[in-house]
Amino acid sequence: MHISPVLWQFLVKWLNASALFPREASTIAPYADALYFFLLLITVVGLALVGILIFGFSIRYRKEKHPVAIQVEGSTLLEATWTIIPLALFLIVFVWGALLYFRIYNPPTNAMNIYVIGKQWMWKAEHPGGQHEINALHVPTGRPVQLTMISQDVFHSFSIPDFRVKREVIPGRYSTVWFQATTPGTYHIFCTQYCGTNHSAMIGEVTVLSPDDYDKWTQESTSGMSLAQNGERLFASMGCNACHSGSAAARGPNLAGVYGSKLQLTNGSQVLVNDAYLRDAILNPSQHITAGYAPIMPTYQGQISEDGLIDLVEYIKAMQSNYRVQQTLTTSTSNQAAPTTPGVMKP
Amino acid sequence: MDNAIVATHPHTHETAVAAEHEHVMLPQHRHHFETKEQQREAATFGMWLFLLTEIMFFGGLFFAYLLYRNWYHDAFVVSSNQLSIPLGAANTAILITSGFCMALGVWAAEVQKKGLLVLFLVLTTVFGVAFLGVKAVEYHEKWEKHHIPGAHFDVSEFINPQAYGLKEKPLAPDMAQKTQVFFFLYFAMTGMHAFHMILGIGLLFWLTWRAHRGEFSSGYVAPIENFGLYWHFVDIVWLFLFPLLYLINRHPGS
Amino acid sequence: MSTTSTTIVNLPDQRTARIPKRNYLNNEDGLLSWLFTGDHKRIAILYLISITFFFFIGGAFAGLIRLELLTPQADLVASDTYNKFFSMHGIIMIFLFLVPSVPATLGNFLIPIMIGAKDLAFPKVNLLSWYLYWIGGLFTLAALVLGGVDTGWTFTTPLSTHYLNTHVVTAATGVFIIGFSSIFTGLNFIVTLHRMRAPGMTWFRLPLFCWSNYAASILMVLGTPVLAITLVLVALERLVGIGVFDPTKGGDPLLFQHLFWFYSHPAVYIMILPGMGVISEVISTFSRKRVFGYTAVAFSSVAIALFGFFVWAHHMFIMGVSNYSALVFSLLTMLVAVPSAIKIFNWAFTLQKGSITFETPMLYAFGFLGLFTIGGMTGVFLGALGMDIHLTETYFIVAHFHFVMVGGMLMAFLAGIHFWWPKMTGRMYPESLSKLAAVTTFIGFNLTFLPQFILGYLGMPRRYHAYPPEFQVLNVLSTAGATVLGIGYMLPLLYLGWSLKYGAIAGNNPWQATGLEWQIQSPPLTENFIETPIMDHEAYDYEWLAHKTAQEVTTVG
Amino acid sequence: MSEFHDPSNVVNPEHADHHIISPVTYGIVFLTLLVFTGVTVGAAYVDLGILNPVVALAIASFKAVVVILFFMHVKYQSKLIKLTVAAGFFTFLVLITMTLSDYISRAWGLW
Repeated sequence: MHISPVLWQFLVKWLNASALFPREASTIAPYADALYFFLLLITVVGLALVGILIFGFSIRYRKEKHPVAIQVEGSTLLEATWTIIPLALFLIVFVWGALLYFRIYNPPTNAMNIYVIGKQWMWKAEHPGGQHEINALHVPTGRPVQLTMISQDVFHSFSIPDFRVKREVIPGRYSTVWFQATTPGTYHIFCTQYCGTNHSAMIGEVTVLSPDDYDKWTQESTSGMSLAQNGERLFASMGCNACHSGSAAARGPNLAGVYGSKLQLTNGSQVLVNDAYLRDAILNPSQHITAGYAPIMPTYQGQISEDGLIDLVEYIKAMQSNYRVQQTLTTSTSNQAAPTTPGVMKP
Repeated sequence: MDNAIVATHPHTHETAVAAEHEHVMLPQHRHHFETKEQQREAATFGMWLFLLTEIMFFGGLFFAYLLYRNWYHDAFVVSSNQLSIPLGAANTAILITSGFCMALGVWAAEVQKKGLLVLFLVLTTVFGVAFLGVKAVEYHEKWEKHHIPGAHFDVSEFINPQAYGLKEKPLAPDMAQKTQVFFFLYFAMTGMHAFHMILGIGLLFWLTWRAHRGEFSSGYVAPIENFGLYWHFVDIVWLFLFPLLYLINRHPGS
Repeated sequence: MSTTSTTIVNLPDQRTARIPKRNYLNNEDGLLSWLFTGDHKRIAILYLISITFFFFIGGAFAGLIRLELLTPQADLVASDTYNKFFSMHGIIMIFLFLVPSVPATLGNFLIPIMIGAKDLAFPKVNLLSWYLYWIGGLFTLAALVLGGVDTGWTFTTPLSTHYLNTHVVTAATGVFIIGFSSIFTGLNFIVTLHRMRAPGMTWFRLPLFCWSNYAASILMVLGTPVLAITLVLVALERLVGIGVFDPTKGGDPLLFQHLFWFYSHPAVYIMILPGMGVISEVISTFSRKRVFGYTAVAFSSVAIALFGFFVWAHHMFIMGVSNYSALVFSLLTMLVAVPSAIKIFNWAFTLQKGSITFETPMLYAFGFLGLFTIGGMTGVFLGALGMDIHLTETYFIVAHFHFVMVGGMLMAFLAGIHFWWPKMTGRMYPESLSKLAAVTTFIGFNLTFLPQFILGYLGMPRRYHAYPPEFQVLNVLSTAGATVLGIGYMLPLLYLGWSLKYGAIAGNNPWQATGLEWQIQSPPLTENFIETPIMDHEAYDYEWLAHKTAQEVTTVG
Repeated sequence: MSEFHDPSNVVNPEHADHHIISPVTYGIVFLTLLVFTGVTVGAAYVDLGILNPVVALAIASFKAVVVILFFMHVKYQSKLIKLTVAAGFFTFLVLITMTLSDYISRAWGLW
């Protein structure tokens, strides 16, 4: 028997790639799949029920068998049945889905943080230790990883199907997602929100490494400057240290140890200082004036790139004392470059 | 509704059917209504449904205003102070007067007084045009002050009010940029409103002409009534725009 | 299956049937008499021709999309071109085909007749809405001819406002104008149903087709203007550079999403509800039985319309709406799924104790039941918060809404066209060929879109020009299915066109249905009824029909 | 009822007789509107804190209701029209409240 080579190729491909489900490569994946199978079960049962009713009635009451229709008005009992049972099922699905949602979108507090910037049409990942990746992401197994993501231009969406996680990457605001990879290997990263011409080229690979391999990778691929160090340079070159020097007479509030604290603002509200707050306070300072300070800070909207903002946020995050800020101030007044020696590192 | 209407209602089955057969021979528009009353109510109801779409149309803008006013309250306060309350209040009065004339016009049509109807329609038009005139003056002032959003928009007045002889507190530069959001919404909302006014005035010319020809002098008043609904709706939009844009942002704490 | 022919041949009026001398088609002659007509039936025909035209344009784009996706590489067209394909496919299919499909054609034709009126309340507004449809359609075509638009049908900001260099404003103007066409259609239906009902035609004697169109009309009137203002803002942002949706100027891009989906989610119900009305009519007629639970089906339409306004943010679960409102919107989404389930079971139980035959419309209706069940249930997948994270923006969602829109709505539309074709034209189409088309469509549809569910769960994102090679097999299946589906859609075009001239004369009531529209001549008179009918029986009263037929047989035959 | 031919929907609760409002009523409404315009302008100059917008919007709503009831004849219209008007404002409120529910509860928000 002769099978055309094209068809043969196709059949081979079919057999090799007949996966019906993506791999389960994160701790969340089994939870997502469980709900998926439950929903699939309801669908199949529902479809079977409707099918049996339709075909059963069609055979039993077809015209040859049942030439005269018997008029029936309806039945409150039946109506109630097919109102309440689907409603109950849907409510179960709702609760289950909500639990899963909070599991996926609430990162554990000990998660390691990686920044992701989406832009037309690439993903930039920035590790706090100064590893920069484009359309790639290296993560270790067994550790929760939180991604703090922002877009430089339009809406993007960061999706790793094998981890069952996805989150919109929005311009002007951090969004987060987290996962804990379980199996070493490489997995697809997709941009799933349509973002212009090369939307389908905005893909990448996440490489999951064992903790040892990951440490090796970290050391090999660092750029030599951590994000916080970049931030320190930027902090000095933008002149932030002039006001945020930490001294008692400074015009801006002390930033050492501010991350994670609660701030009292002039408008009377209290805020938790997190990444989003720091970013917004740099861009829209007047809406975030710490109590006791004057609204004199200029806006840096349009002057710092998202990478720069991430560096600054990382720097402020890690800042424990103002010693180096004041050092920088004195050195920069004596017209020297900012120090490049590794200093403040994220714990 | 009280059932007494049934007794007083002039249209009986017989007259309706008689009128009906006449129409089958001579198919003319609106042949499909059986009675005038049915046609009048259908027209009113249709007009109201159209006004519902208008509510939702402006609804989107009102929501945007509500959101950004709360986000950028300080900017909204100072930019709102740039608007002239006397002009706004005068315009409100003008528009209410125009609406009053329109209501009287509807009455004149209903009691079939052709001369009065034409007079009130003309008055409605005059006050409508006056409203647009005042609006044009206000827009012109915004143009001169560089308060029209876009490339020429200038925030220096809000950053450094003393230099312009204003008593406002200066805005931080980032907040001053947000005044553009206010002015954009100001122009979008009043512009959309003015656009409806212009459409309405165009319709008024047409209706005045028809009224002058005596088309509404024999009990057929649906166009006048329905246009009245439209005109009053446009008034109502302004009744909300005036306080939102001119009045409620006068005090920083509000 | 062989009984079907007997239905048509054995009826009293079939053998003696002639095309009536005077009817709405030949009442006046000449193109102008069509273009300036106030007759709802003629406007319905104008709409039918127009939406068919746009359906095949949109379908051609679908074909091109599937052709490109045959191979994993981006090799047929450039990425920009591909993006324009799916954008035009979406804009044309949604705004120019699905939204007006059943209401503007079948609804326009049938609602006045079903309620015993001579026309819609505002015939001129009705004609105006057809012209608006075409003006909007021409703007869309202009955007297409001038070089296309690649925003996707969702016009997402800031992509559409600041990052694309295509004819966004032209296309948005088109959609804006079509929106008003749809508003006027809805407005006309609501007024007509309230004000023009014949004596005795109470609300609960209305055919369910009227109920579902009424519900859809409410959505059209209240939802569409929000889309209109949103598009105005998008156009202003593009043209003048204001920043309501621009984060760099202090705007919020999510506000666009809120306003857009406030219309575009109810729009989904605008599309599907009239189709559900068709299914009620068809299933009742071919099982010769009153629709099971008439009031439940009627009220479920209204419930869908009402709840439809409260669920829009489920399109935004992963876009950063707050967790709390995500919860609320997810819960409400689960509630809106219930009325659809009620309808499905009521239709299934309508068959019980009926006397069922399997004419073409019934086959399409069965197709609808199966496909809509799948489409509806997969909607629950997407409404469940945690599941939505993985499934949204993938081919799963593409498959889901094609099951609802194409599997549901288009099947219902074709069921309706085949059901009322004899009434609209006075002629029958070839029975076996039309059944073949129904089966072909069903098979082709499943082959096209079932693999897409799997693709979606595997993670293939939507709107992808190129994709990883491991997805190819399923994509090839899908493209193969699309070919079959395309043939399934071409067939009716051919044989329905053929039937206009050569089809058997249908007679007044070929299906022995109970609706008022079947009691008048086919094609109807311009004024529909010589005398205003008086409704003295319930909807779907087959005993009344049998009695009436018996009377006619004794007097005439 | 079903046999009674009722082309004008006279016995229909959706029907209301055509009521002609007298110019005197219009005059009173007109004066009310002018007076309240004055009141709302006056209130704007007084610093009432959070109550400023509340007062202004309450007066605006009152004026709108008066216009709707009298100038637009809704007081004398059928229940159907009244319901229609109410439905419009209801949908508007749905748009506002449901969208605000998101903005108010955003953890990152500026509210």
